[in-house]
Amino acid sequence: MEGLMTLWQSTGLANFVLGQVIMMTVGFGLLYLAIVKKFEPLLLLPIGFGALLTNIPLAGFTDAGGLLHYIYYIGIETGVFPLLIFMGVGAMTDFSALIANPKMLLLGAAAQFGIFATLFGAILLNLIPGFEFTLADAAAIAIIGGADGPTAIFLASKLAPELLGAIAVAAYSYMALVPIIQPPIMKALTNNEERQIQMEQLRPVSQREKIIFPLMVLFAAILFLPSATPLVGCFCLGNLMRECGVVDRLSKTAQNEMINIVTIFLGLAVGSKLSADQFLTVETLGILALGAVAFGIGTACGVLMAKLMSRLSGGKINPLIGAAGVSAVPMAARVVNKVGLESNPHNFLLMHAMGPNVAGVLGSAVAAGILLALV
Amino acid sequence: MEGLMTLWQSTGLANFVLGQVIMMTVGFGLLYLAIVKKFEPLLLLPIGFGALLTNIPLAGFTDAGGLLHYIYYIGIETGVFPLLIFMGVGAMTDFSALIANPKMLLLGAAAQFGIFATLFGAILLNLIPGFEFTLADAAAIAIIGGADGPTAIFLASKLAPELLGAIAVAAYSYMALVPIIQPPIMKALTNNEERQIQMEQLRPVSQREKIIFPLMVLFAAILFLPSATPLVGCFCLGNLMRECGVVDRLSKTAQNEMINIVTIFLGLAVGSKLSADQFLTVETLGILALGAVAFGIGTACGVLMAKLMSRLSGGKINPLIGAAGVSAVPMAARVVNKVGLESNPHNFLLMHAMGPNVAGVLGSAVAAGILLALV
Amino acid sequence: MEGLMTLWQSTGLANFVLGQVIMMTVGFGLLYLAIVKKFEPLLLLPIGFGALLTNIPLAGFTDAGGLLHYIYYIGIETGVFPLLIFMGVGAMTDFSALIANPKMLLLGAAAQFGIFATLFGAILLNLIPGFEFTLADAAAIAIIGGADGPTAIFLASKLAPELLGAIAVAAYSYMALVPIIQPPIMKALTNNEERQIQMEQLRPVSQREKIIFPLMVLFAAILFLPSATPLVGCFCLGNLMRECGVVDRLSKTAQNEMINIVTIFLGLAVGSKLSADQFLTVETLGILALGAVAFGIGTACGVLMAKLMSRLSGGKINPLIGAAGVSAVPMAARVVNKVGLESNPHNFLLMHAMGPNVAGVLGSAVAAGILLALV
Amino acid sequence: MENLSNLLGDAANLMLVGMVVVFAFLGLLIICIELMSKFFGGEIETKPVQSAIRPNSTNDTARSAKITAAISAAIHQHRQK
Amino acid sequence: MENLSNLLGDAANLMLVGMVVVFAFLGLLIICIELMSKFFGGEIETKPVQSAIRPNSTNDTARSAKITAAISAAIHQHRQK
Amino acid sequence: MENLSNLLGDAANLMLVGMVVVFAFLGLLIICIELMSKFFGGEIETKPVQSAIRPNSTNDTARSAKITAAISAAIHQHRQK
Ligand code: NA
Ligand code: NA
Ligand code: NA
Repeated sequence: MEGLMTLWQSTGLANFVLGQVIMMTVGFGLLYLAIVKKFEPLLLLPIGFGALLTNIPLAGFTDAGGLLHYIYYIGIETGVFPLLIFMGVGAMTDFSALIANPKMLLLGAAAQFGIFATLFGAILLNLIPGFEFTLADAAAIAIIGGADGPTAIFLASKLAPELLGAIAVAAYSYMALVPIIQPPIMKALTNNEERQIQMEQLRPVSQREKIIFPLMVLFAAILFLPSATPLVGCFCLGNLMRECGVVDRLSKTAQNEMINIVTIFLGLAVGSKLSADQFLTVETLGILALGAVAFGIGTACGVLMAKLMSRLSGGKINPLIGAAGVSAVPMAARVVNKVGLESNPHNFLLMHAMGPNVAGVLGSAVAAGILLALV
Repeated sequence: MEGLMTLWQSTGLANFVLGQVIMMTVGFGLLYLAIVKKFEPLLLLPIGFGALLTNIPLAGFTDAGGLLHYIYYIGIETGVFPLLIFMGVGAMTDFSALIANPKMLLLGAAAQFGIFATLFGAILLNLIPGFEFTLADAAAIAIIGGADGPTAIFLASKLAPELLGAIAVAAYSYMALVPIIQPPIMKALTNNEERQIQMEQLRPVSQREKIIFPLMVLFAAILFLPSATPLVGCFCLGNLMRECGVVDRLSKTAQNEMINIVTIFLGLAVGSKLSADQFLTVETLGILALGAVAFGIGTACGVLMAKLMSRLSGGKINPLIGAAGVSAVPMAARVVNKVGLESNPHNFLLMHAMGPNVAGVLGSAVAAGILLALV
Repeated sequence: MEGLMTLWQSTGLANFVLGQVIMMTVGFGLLYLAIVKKFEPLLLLPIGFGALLTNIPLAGFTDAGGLLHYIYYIGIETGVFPLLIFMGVGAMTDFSALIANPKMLLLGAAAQFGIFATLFGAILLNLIPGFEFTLADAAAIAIIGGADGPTAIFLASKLAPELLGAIAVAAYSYMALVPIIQPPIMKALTNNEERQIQMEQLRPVSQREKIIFPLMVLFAAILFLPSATPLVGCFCLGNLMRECGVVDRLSKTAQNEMINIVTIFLGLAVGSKLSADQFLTVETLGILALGAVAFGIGTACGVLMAKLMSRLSGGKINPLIGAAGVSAVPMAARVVNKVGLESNPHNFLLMHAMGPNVAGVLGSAVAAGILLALV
Repeated sequence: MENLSNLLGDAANLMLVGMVVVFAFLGLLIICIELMSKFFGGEIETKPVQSAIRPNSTNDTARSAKITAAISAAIHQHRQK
Repeated sequence: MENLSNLLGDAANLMLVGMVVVFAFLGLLIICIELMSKFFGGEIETKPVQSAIRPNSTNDTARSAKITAAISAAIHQHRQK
Repeated sequence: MENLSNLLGDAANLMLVGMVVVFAFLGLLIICIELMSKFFGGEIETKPVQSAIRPNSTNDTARSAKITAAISAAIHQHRQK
């Protein structure tokens, strides 16, 4: 009988705390979004599952010796997992569209205003009682505006590890919500005529250009922004492996098995930061609000910059593609394509939006480097 | 010449100890079973090879800085490897047969009596001079009756790491011997008429049921048995990835490359516990004997429970399928099918035996959770 | 403005040191060799990229907490990565040619004179002011003559970690240069008549022989040279997995995804030792010179041994195949085939050269064991 | 011996509690599954339950399907020549 | 409040410096790419720019090519019978 | 110089011992392989020794075999129409 008593005292039922129940609901919510709504399932599913596991009373997943503790400690605290993901993403990314039309980099630059405006906004939130974001916190929150998961996790793990869970969840959630967030902004800032602009077909790009490109980007980062080289370096290594044509077996492994394994662990580790005491704070609400603002401002700035370029080029650029500058690869580019088709059913913008889209990845890695260097 | 002398003193020949010779023979024996007899080769081959390596004089594989030392320390002492294997097994397991006929869970429950009876038996062995099993030792030994490798290794690494080698070897050996151990027991406890019972075809199962099932199992474990959640959680994560349909690339990696890599290392690490001083003890003999008893009792209880259910259901259940409740997936289900075909060449029980078979996996994970909570 | 100043002080431009510029040039050189010249690209590409990353000012890739620091610390300092590579190489190697004609092992033995002569040469270099190689340094340098990357990295990481970068670069570079280094030596030591010798077709080899072979090699190492068992053991495990036919899924993973992942990290970690302070020394020049000598002597000894065996066998052996004894699998065997075809367009030596080629791998693992035991 | 009888008591207790909990837990799951099937079992797959362990079969079937498709196409083209 | 206005100043400064550097960096890249294209853009691929993300497509196309080749061979043999 | 001559002695010693052991070890393996072939060489594979390094070839041949089988089947069916 005392066995049964001990057993009862070791059940979850007897030990649940309200916060854990709420966080489990959040975890289930993330699983629902991933499975039913198909929102970024590759990451939200492991994150949601990690949130369930980490909030189980007595199970000790995040205590010393627990599975999630080890995974977090080895992969996130060191920064290794987001860097490996970035390597895999580099191996999956084709920069042809950007090399064929390098001016698209300006759209990737403009959209980063979402990051820096959010940083300012996060500090402003301190006016509201209950918020006490440091500059490092604000910088980590702002990177949500970069719309790039690994970059956000990498930066948050360096600058504000206690906010990592909320930041990662916000980043991936809004990336999944891009088809809902972006179109109204895009339509508000453009007229129908502009949205109908057809763009010239992109020129073909030689293999030599594709090989030199990642080395050039790395070299620029080395010269001017060494603090961005962990992110940029891993990304360029992956891209170089992809394009050089002599290490295909490494490239394939990096963009398949390696990134898959790391994705499972990264998701679980991020989920392990969704514990009640770290997540159920007023800061999380602030972060979620700021994240939405960041995406909105980034999209708007991208579109406005594209509008400006469209004017200056005499109407050769469709301003919609500026929205893809926030990155959120490849979702944002698909949204651009869809909105474009609504105005002109023969206007396929997907390829033209890939340029600003991948430029946005570089742009937010650069912005992360600046924040790491100055904060 | 002194070089030659130093070299001689650094040969294995000059340093062999009898125990190491015996353990190498054991290692070769395991390789023989794996390669020639095809007994659980995926694990017995690396375990056997690990046993060879760990017993090489002077090579220092298990000393600080040695390969097997690192592998054991990183993967087993932390419990990470068996949990990852369990995730992969979850991604490989189809629960349709069990969802279509959930009463089969009772067979998976009954067969766990093999575990608890063995625990009692292990304590009884202390009556024989030379045996001094603690309750923790006995619990770790008893889990052999769960007929599930990762569960046995996980529990043994927590409760009795110095017995891990013998326990893992016994578990995998008897799992391979299921086609020899089970049929006599099955035949002794059933008559020919019972063995000929044909079962109704199972109803189809919807994808929604398959997706909800792992979450439901996890939720039950969270509420009632948090100590089982490391095992159950990883298993359910794998199964959810398999069934949800939105993360196929993660699921495929978990059930192929990830589990393969971990299997190699897990096997080597288990083999590294087959050192002479830890394995060549009277305890090992006791563990091997108890393991056989555990498998026998588990099989018998499963069959008896199935007989009872057969009676109560008016002869709709073939009692043979109870034997699959020990788990040993998928070997035990195949044995059931084979014994069934011997009595009635048109009676295919494989699908019906898969229900209790996968129920047995859950049953032993639950039993492991109870042992972790109470011992 | 102070922000801009801080930023300037955190650029690479403001912090470059001459040595870093030179080492970046070396890194670019390695990338050029890998991509354009296709010299051992699977390793020279990650090594070259690692060399770039490690020499970025302020980026801290090799400082505590940096990516390359972790990779080196986990994979090279422990010796784990070269051993895993060796396991994968074992799983890729077919010993049929050697089993069919075991005398080829003598060629693999003779070519190891390149190692021991270089060791002597490295000590002799101490006569030149500026060189102060210890016996351990000399042994680590000498292993370049083994023409086997993982063996060289494993030994260097144990005996002379500060020379690891130069040794690995020399080993892989000369392995890539085998088609340039070997032919003149092969032609100088043989006459046209000898080069035209056609060899009998090799007998078929049974699967049983192929399974027993790796165990036999391991057993010989256990008895006579335990210090070689880390290398030999991993190699034989890989080969046993390949040949035994019951663990194909493990074997495939070992020779594909596992070796690919480890190759990326191993290359980066080796590259991380190409820092200016460790690489830009007179020792590196000595190591590069000694490496070339080692390859030359190894090739010559292999050919001379083959000449002797050709005489003794009454002209049944083409002395060219001795050159493959240095290992550098499969490059050296291809070079033998090419030089043979130049003399006799119908003389295909590839299969006959595979015997000494894989014998050379065993030979250098044995030599490494001797050096580990005696130095 | 004192100690041993203690241990035996503990073991007997564990056996009892363990089997009760195992049956309770899996019995609860039976109820849950049946409830779930009532609510979510509607939308049904066309093919009946098959192999419970399928390590790589998805790959193979997908590949076979592709091969078959490719062959059909090739043969069509061939017939129309 | 003192502290907050400091923070706001820092944030404004970061915003300014950050956007300047982002534009400068990516602007520099534009120049570099155009220079590169001038020097290395000659040797051109036949097919135009396609999908920017292609996780596994290489595998598939290679496999299809093999399948097609195998089929063509089989049909040739078959016709010559 | 004292030290150097010591080192040279050590190196010479290592060279001698090393080459002796390498030859002894690999020579022993020759004997072992020949003994093994005598006892276990009976049951012989049909195809002769081929490539010594085959990273992925098994996959490919297996796949080709499947493709060939699929094609043969398809063509058979096609002929019987
Ligand atoms: Na971005
Ligand atoms: Na079981
Ligand atoms: Na060699």
